[in-house]
Amino acid sequence: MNELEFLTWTRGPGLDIAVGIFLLGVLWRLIEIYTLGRKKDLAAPRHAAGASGLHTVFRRSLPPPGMLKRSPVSYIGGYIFHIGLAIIVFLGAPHILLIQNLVGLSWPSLPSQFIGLTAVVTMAAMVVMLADRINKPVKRFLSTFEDWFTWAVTFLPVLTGWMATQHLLLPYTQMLALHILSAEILLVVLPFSKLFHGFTLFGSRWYNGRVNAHKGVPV
Amino acid sequence: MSLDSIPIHVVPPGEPGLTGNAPPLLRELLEMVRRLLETGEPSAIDLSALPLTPADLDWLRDKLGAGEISVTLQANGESTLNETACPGVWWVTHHNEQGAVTSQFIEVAFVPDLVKAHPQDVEIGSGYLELLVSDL
Amino acid sequence: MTTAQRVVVDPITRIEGHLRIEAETDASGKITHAYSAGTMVRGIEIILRGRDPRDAWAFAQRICGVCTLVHGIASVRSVEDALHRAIPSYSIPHNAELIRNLMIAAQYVHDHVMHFYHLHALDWVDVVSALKADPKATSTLAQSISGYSKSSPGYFADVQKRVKTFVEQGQLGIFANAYWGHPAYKLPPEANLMAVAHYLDALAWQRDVVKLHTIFGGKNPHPNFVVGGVPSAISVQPGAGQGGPHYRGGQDATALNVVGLETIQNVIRQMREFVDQVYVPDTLAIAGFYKDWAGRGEGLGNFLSFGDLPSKGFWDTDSYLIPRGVILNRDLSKIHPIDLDADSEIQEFVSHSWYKYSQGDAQGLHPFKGETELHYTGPKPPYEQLDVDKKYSWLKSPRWQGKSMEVGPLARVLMLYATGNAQAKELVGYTLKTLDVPVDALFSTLGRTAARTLESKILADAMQGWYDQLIANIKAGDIRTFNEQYWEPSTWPKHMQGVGLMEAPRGGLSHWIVIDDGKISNYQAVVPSTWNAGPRDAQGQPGAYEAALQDNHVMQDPKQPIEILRTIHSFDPCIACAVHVTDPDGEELVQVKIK
Amino acid sequence: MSASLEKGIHALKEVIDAPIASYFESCVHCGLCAEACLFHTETGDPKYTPIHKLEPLRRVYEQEYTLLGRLKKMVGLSKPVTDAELDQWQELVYDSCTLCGRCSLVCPVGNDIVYMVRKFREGMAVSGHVPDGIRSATKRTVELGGPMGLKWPAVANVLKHVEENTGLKVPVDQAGADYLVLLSSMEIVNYPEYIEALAKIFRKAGISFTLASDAYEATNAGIQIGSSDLAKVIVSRIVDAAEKLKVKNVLSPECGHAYMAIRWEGPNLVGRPFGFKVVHVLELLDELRQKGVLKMKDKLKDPLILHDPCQIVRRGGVLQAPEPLIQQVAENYIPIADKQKLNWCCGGGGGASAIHTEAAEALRAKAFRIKKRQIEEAGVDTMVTFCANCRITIEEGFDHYEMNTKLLGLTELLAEHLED
Amino acid sequence: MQGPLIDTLARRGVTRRTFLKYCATLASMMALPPTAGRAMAEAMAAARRPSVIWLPFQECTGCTESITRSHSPTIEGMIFDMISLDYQETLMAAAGHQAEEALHAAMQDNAGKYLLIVDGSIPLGQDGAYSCIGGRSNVDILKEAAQGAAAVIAVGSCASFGGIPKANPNPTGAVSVSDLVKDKPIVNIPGCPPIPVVMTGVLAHYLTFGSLPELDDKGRPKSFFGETIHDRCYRRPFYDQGKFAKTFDDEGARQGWCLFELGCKGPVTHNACATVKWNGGTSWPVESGHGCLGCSEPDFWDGGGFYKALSAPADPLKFAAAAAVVGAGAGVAVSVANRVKKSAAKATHETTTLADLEK
Repeated sequence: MNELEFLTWTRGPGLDIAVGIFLLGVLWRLIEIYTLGRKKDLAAPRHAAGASGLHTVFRRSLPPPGMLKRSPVSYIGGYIFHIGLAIIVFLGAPHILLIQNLVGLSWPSLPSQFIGLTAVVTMAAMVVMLADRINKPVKRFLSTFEDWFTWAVTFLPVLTGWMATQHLLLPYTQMLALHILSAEILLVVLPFSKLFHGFTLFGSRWYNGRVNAHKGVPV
Repeated sequence: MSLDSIPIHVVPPGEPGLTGNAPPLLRELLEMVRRLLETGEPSAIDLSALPLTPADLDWLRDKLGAGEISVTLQANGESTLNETACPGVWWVTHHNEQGAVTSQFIEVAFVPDLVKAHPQDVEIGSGYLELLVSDL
Repeated sequence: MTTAQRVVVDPITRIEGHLRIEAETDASGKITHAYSAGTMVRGIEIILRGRDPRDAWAFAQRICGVCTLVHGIASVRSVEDALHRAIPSYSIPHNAELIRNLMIAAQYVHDHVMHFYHLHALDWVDVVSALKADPKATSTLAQSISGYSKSSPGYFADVQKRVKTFVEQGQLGIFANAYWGHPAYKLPPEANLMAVAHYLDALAWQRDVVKLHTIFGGKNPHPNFVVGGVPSAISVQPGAGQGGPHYRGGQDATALNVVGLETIQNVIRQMREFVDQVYVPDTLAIAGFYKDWAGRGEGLGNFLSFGDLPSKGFWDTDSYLIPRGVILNRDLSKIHPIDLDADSEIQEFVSHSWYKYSQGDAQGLHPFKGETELHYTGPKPPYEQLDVDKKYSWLKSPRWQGKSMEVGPLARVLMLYATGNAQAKELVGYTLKTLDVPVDALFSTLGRTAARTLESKILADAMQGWYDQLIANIKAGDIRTFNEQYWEPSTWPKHMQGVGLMEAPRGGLSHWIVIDDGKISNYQAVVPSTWNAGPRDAQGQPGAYEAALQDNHVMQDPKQPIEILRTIHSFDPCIACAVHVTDPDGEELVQVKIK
Repeated sequence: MSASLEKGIHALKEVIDAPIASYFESCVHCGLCAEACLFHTETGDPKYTPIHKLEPLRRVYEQEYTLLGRLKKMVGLSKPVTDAELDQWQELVYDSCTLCGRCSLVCPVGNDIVYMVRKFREGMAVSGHVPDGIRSATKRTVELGGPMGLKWPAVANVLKHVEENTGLKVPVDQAGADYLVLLSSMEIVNYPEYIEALAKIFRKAGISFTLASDAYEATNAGIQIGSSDLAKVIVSRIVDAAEKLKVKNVLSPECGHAYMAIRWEGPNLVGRPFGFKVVHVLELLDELRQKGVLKMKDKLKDPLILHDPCQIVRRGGVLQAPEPLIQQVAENYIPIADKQKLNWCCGGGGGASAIHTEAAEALRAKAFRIKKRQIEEAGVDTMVTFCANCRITIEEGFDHYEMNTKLLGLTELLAEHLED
Repeated sequence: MQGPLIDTLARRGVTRRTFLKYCATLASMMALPPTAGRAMAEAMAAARRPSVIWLPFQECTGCTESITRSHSPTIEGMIFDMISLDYQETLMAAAGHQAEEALHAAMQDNAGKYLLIVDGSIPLGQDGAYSCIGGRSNVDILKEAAQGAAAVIAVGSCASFGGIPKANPNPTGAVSVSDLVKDKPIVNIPGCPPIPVVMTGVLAHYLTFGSLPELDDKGRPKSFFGETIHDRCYRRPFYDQGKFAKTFDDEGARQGWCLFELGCKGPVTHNACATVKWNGGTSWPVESGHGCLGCSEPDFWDGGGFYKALSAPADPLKFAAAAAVVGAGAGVAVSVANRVKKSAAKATHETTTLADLEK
């Protein structure tokens, strides 16, 4: 298989399989998780301003008072890499085009130099996060193989995408193919790993918000 | 119907601007000029091989200025060899028969090689002269 | 003597592709039977299956790199026709049509000139003889036939010197081993020298005039096309009463800007100049020495033209510059209409072709139902001779109402002449008068070559009109070049079929496409050289090459089959040609078969 | 699998629901919950990371309710939960978790960790992996009526003293009263002043109240140990008494877990909404303050800070009442950074204060350093709170660190300074 | 037999200056150091015209046509002054037997020294019967001719990589030159067709230095194929700015915006179109509004569609939709199983007693 065939495979059957497994996984997992149901809370509710599931979904995107100071690396690094990923994935021209091809929606893109810079910053943040995971006793203690693996699976698409556009190490075609492949691996891994938090965190925050809002506590 | 009435107005797309690749060339030229003085060895910079934007080239041309000598060569299209304000530093541009720029150099030499007549060509010329003389 | 000879010519050089001619002669050297075999196949029709119809042109275009544009156009037209049949409102912008016309015509003029000077001329022009010419006399000759600027004695002396140096060096390269000195060469040395000079001139000229394709299509060979129009957006915007259009966009935007338009105007001027001052005069001058060739090489006498160069859209055949129709048995008084969709009209046979039809090889198939399944049954290479009673070619045998047809410049000029095109009538009349030959002379090897020259003139002149219209449209504010509606195959009906017709330089070309679910389910290209060079059909009717060679060809020296080359080249084969006596060892030239 | 482990797993299977599934799937091992847990912040030991305390529950969820987990279990990639493991986790689930819920507040993906710990305790309880202290407290509550084994005669005795000290009548089993007052054993034994304060305030406000001789104990060790069945037995006594006496309101004592038990868990334990309102004493006090009933004759001058008990404030939703009340009575109240829903636990909630092993006490002492720091940073000698359990734990902490800080109960403080 | 090139040139009236200029430009184009121009001029002046044999196989003659469009040097300039083109079917005067004779003579006279140029792929199916010349299969002819060659130049994507005949499903079993010839240096000059100056440039390099230029991992001269179209594209600034033409005739297309979304393969295509341009620097595909087809890359025909943007899926997702349904099904199945399990657990609930708390 030469590199163009490899690229074509990743853009064709590879993508199909990856998106397929991704959709399969997402639907299966979401149904599996959320149909477990829960009991109705029979206690008389107390209403309070700012306390609801939806409030929590949004509010939990900001660090609670005092936490930023306690864990600056987790928060700042986490912000940078999540926002960076979002910028790259949703505002990079080729990605918008992919999304447009898959779902028909499109919007303006950001300059590619900016995306390139964002990728560097994102990768730096991810490396810092990795170092933090190695250095911080709690994180190291909690980390399993899955944590290292998902880090790599998330890091590789950014790295390969950046290297492809910067023409580093391998010819663009090969790098692009590797980039797409790594993104496909990410898609495949996502529903079956902690990366699924991208989906469930909304449910989790909502549940947390609901449970506490019942008692009148905005969380 | 003619196109004479069509005014051409070229708007470059977001002028790439200066890359900062041009200033170091001046230092390189200085080295080359010194070498020319010391050893007599000519040298050249191939401008098309460098990542220079039109703005860079303009900057460079502007800095080097115009000198006293301009040579035009008609061979497979026009070539121009302009001495810059620094004697010994020549801006050489080759065009093809269609007038498109095919290559661009800065040469550092007392006289660029290209300008000098080659003995072999001179020999051919002498033959021609002989022919003219014999016809007198 | 009952000795018959079989002359096998393979490869035929100075053509496009791989062609083999096997001819049987009687004892006098006269060709009694000729067999034309295409010996190369790539299976592009097979490769096209299942692909995006919008991509098809690029594949189809690679059928030929000489008439590099025609398959691309035919292919995009086939898809557009399928869309038009399904959605009658579908059409392409007028500018796109004008640009396509300009590209097609430029291809004709370019191709015909190159064919004449670089592929065909050496059959008539003896390069070695040119060395003996007097440059001064050559100059006089040149000035007597044309006002072409390059006609000084010094100019011809220079060319002669250059060729002489070359010959003296002893490395003749592409001019080595030709039939120089063959008695069939009849031009005086001066005419030979003039032709050689123009051979070189034409090489330089053709390099420049292809720029028209480069501007519209990005490159030549193989310029780019697009279903629904042309890819080259016009980077000129009409001025709002400010004195004409303005250039738009950055860094030259697209090639089709004011500078590009000016280049195109120059190309048209150059083309008309060269055709008027060099090509037409040379053809007439050379033909004057070969009038005997007005009496042989006719072949079928049946001519087919699909017509081309529309002014009101591909689907308005009345607006075509070159009309559509069929001429049977030299009868110019009656033009037969062509029914594209009737199963019985256009068919391809494979009785003598290395293909297999699922319902048996005897019947013909309409291209919409056409099949392409490679089925080689010939001898295992290396071979010396093909079994012409069985299958012997990679070309199919297309037929119209069961009849063999000749396509190409002669068919077109006859069609123009028969339908009363004024310019054609005038040019044909002038030619016949100049050469002092009857109208019948058109049906010959010479007529075919002359027809090519004449239609070059007609098209070069027409180009100026299309160009002026394009400029007028731009000035009037119409700069549309592409119809983006129905661009996405997802918007297409589930099943469609269409035919892209055009007149290629070498004749009527048709691409037949069947589209299911936005993908190609069948693709059949019936190309000019299939009509002309195709083998015998089930009824044993020969193709145009075969018929033409069987018409009054006596070979002076079977080892030097220049007669075969002249007639075959007069068709301008598009199969890469080299007539060549089969000779695996390089010694035995002729195979003699005892009948 | 031992019989008790089986029961434990069975119980977990019953309690695992969609929120728990969602929470486990969302965890990214970021470790931020550790920063919210005083057992971690004060020891630095990563094993006290809240989410880690749920590892066995996670595995049960994964193995029982996810397809991948079932497969993993089948091929041995996911090890079954063992008795030994639960034994090991007992310390993490009881000794080092006060159900304070601060972790649930900081989790960036929104996991309600305390919700899960509470459910996990269901399995721990029935599989017998509970600390002796809580077990015996539960037993006493179920068998004798209160965690300290206090019986009505002893209570009546205390009430007599209260009546003597205040000269006010303390009604018992009086049907139709506005409030059925609940107490916690600790208040009865350690802080009878609280009852006196209540009596004074009720009289001042002109509200009728009563105690019930068969339901005076508000705390519910069943919840702390994690057994809903036992908790139901305990809470049913109150419900029955309230219904029998036809009171409109039931007044929860200051005690946080008591409030949690009767206000929030109660209806869910008995399986139906209550026909009466459950009111925390501070809510009542604040209402009286707003009505102008709660006028002070003077104010406490000492600079002081407030300790917000988790179960009342963060977990109970009584967010707004405490601060205005303390300001009503204290002239130099100093608000601290981590107050209200952000408060730090005293270290004795969730039943932890009932665990009297050496290790647990040492751990509690360590955890208490956060309170100590808060007091020192504020530079005060006085701290006010409103939960009997907190008070005991904090006083233990003061003793341990030999601090001279005064600890006051809010209700008593208000009563003390109440205009006559 | 042959004179030094400079003599020939002089006789033709080419001055030393013209020649120097040509060499300087060529050196610049081939990314050689600026001083190489002079060295090339000196070497070329002394060079002798090498014999060149051009064999056509499964081809369309586009490559030959392309080289006739070469502007510098011109085809006639090459034929007359630089090389001895001893076999070229499309251009040669001789045909048939005489043509073959010329071929054999050139092969014998220049054994071990001639340059073999091949255009077209070589079919291996049906013992090579899919393409025969003079009754001989292409593979036979190639093997014979390659034997005595100094080097082989595979011109065009067909000869270099198999090209269109090799496109799926490769009906004739077409292969590239390098698939068959293993013991000779091979230069691949892909492109459909290749840019003329690339072909002539490689010949000039060979003439000058007597060696082949530096090649990349696909056997292509690095000097021409070292960078992608995208890197040198004049529309690149628009890509970087995120400005894309959405159709062939919208405002963006007229302004010369990037064609990436219209399927341009410039980013994955190594060739010199963007710098050298076509037909005497007139234009090139992207400048004329059509995206790059990627024609100088192996198997570009099967690269997933010419109008599909590189980042867009090459094929419609078929499996994905089915997979989604399967996923939903699996989810529902697990969900049902979970509910059954949980209800069963609840149904068998045994009320906890104090005794249960004991271990």
